[in-house]
Amino acid sequence: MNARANDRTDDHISDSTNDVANRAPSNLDLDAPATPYLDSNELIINMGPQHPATHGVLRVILKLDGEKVLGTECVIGYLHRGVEKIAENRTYTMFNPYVDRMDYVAAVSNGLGYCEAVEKLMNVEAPARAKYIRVILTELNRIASHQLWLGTHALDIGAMTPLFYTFRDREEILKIFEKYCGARLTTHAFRIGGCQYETYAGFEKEVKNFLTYVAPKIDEYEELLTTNRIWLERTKNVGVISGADCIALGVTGPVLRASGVKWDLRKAQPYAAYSEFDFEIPVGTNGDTYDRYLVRMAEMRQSLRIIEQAVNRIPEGPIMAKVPKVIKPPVGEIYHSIEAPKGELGYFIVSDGTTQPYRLRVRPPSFVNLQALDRMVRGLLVADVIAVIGTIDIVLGEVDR
Amino acid sequence: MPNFIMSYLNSKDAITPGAAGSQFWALIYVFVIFTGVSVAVMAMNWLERKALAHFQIRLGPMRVGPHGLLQPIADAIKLMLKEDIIPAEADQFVFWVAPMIGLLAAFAVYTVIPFGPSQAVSDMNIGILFMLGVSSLGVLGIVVAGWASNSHYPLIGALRSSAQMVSYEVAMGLAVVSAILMTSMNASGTGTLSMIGFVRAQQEQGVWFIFKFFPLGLIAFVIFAIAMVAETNRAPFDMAEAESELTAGYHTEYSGLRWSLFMLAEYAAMIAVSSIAVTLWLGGWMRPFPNLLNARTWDFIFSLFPALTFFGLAAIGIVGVVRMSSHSFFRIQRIGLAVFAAVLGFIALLLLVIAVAGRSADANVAASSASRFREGIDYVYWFVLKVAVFMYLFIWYRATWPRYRFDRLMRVGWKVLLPISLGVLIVTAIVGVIVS
Amino acid sequence: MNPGLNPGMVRDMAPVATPFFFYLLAGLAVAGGVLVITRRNAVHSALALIVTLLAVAGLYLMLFAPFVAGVQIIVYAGGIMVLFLFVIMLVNIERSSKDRRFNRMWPVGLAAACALLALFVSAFVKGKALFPDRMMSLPESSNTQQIATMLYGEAGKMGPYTFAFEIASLLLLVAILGAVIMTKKKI
Amino acid sequence: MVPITTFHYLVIAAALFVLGVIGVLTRRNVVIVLMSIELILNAVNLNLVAFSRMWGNLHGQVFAIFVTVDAAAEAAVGLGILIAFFRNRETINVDEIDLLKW
Repeated sequence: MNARANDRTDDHISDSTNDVANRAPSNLDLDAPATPYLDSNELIINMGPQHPATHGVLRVILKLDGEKVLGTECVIGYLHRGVEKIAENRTYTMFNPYVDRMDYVAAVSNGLGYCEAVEKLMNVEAPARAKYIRVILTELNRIASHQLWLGTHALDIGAMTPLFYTFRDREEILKIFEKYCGARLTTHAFRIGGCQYETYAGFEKEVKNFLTYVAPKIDEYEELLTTNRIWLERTKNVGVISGADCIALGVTGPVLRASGVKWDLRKAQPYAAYSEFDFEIPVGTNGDTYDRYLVRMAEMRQSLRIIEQAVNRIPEGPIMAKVPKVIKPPVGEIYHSIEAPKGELGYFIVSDGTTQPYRLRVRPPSFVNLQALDRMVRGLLVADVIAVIGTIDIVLGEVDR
Repeated sequence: MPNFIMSYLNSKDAITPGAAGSQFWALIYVFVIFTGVSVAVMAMNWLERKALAHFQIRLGPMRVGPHGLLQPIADAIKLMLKEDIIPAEADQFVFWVAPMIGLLAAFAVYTVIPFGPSQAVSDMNIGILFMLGVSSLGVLGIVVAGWASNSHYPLIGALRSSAQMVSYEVAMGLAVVSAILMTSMNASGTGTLSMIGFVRAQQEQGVWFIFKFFPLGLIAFVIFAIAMVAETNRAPFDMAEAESELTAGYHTEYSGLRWSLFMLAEYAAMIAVSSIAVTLWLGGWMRPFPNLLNARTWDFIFSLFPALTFFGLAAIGIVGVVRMSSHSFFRIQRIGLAVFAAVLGFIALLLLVIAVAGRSADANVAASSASRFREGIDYVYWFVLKVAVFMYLFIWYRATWPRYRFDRLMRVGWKVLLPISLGVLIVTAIVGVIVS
Repeated sequence: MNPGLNPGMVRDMAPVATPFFFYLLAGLAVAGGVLVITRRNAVHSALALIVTLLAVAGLYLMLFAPFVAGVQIIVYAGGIMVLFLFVIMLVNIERSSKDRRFNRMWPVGLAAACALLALFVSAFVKGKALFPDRMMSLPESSNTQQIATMLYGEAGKMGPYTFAFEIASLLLLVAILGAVIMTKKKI
Repeated sequence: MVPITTFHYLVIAAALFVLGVIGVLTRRNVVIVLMSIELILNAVNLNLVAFSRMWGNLHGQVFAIFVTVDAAAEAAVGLGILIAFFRNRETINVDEIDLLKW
């Protein structure tokens, strides 16, 4: 980890790391006696777990002064299913579908990360065609995930219409998934060593059709929001976080990039076939909600570029590497991470040489990014908390695992 | 017929029943307006869901009745049958009375709305003052509802809406004052506060106030149009019930009939403020160009509009019937829609007959009762049409814009709208002095 | 219909200016007033006060003062009472609602108020004969214009109350500043 | 029925006035005390408007408007003081407002 931190060079990393480390874990002091002055306005309210804008079952305890947020505390675990513990009692193959249930809006990415981690542990490499299929599906899934994020984020801020536009277009992606592997959401598309399924007839054509279909649609979303005055007022300078703070808190993904840190695992540590494609990493400057929005919009376009290249250059050949029927990786441990739509998704697997992992740990991007919530919303208003929760793009299935 | 019924009908000049002192007809008008507004709210409910759905590439209600036409009725029945929950910790009496306050305030306004020169319950000397005052009582219902629920989100919603509505009332009132100033730009130099007086002033001056002293009237109108969205707690100013922030704001704890009363009040208030805007700036009941195209032929052509509108609606219904699947599953729906279209067509025919029968044969001949009836329909038609445009705007706003943030909203109210409306008021006064 | 009344003068008020409506509104006003001072809960008091204010506005209408009635509804019911409710919600009333309703000095206060009432009664009893039986009818339809003339003057001349009106606006300005400064947390 | 005269209005006004005075003198909650003051002002207004009708001129009504202005100013400042006080002492009880300085 240290080596990587050096890669993201930034001279004030160390200070802010200390700053975060020195902070008390709970910062609300809920039981502290009320201050004699002004306490009449302090209000502690529960946002969630049943709340229309907490994206599932996140519970945020808000300490408010009027409408100003004095502090927040996230209570998570309502969706805890013990995924990591389950892994210890399943074979490597059996565990593969479980990862789809973590970030269920980006199931393909989760599967990719897991399969690659196990492959790395076994020293197997997937064939080139399989890698290309993986890239295509993962990038499609990135678009789908961003579309879902955009719709719900806009809905949180009060714009109803984008939600339906994005869902209309996300449907096309899900149709491709369904045709490819039979499932729309929890796809289980990849296997350890490659892909289970060959592409169906007309796959390339459909993906290309989708590319030409969705590019103007992304413009359409932007038309609704990018220059909308109210949208600007609601997102600009809201939830600002600096790049150094992001790194200190371990925040990755679009949130990090919107703060001006050019860090994308697809470029920094290319996996699958990403080194073969030409694409850019969109970077923001202010680290506010609006920049995160712009970064994600740009990422969707970049994903389109990647998919286009991949579909055009997809090689022929096998889709499965030679892997034994019973997967028994050698004794050892591995950390492999990929750039999921929400940030760095890492799998740390300890193998004791049996068919089941000794320990499997997931580094979910949503969980880590959620830490930045308190930093982002202090001093803002209740309405901004909603906007910031939306902009971090969390999926509670992944946070709670 | 008893005298108290006929004396009002026989009176020569067009006056409202309130002004004529006819309690009987005033009551009839109240009843008609109450029914009309309730039906309009239901229609608005359906229309909003439909229009919003089509903005959002959905179909909206389609199951209950053809194209969901019976959906509002189904909703009303559902809401009435729902369990009426009063939270244990709530203040029972206040919880009970809050929706009534909102509803009363929203409906009391209709007593002075002039649908025509005599198509109003009463013409108060202080009409606009009364309207602003009574519609500002609506905020009491919201505040009290939020407080009585004894819960955090409703309380925040109530605080937000009280601050919001009181602030926007200021800008709204100043915009209205500049319209009041415009009524005094006549020979005698006396203005009016009466709602009917507003339309008459626009008639006399030969210009809708939105175009008067261009662009002053327009600016005042725009300020009013913004403030009225805030006053009715509609998107993008729906802070008080911001769904994604405060779950449902002040009516989070309400359910069933009580909740539907809030909805009824909200929609009634929307229609009411739109009526104010129409009366003050858009010429009220007057048809377009009443002074420019004042020949009897034009009169007749414009009097055909109501019939044409209904013919258009019937045609849309017929298109719907044709396009509907011929599967037997849809037979009842097809029949229902066909009957609905036929009813619309019948109304259109009726209106056509009235328009033809009531056309003024000669300007010198005293108006027959048929032509008076025709005129009444015209007045109400044009008024309702203008209000309908505003209703559509309300839906359009909701489909297009994200929600404002509360502090920004207050800033816009106090630091943008208020100074502009003050400036417009002063400039209007100066221009008025110079012109007269 | 009241055939005896001159329609030009009181046409607008005829249907409502009846003893029945007077007693109804008067009853509402007094009942609201009683509730204001007896309710434990401040919000209930505020609601009762709103009833009183609206009833008084109705009484103004019966007194041919529609403009004052309109001002009453806008300023009192729509403005001041919302402010009251706002403040009641801001300050925590849970404690005060459990407390005693009346202050330590309430017997003295009540006695003083009763003395005042006795004074009023005696004044009324003695002076009842001074009041004329019939009230005058004011021109209701031009009420607002006449008030405007008194406040702002006419045809370039100052009205009798123009100066007072300006002072009143100054008073409001001072009140705004005072309220803002008073409620500001840090100045 | 007896015709309604100025006297009737004066009786109502007197009743409201006395109710207001009772409220001011006996209640503990400052908010209700302020509301009672509003009652008193309303009683005065009613008197003024009734006299205005009795004499057939509008001076009374103009005065009533001034009183309303006064009431608005009083409510704003009074409630402002109340909030400032509540912040410092956490009470809105007149019995406890007994210090000139704190």
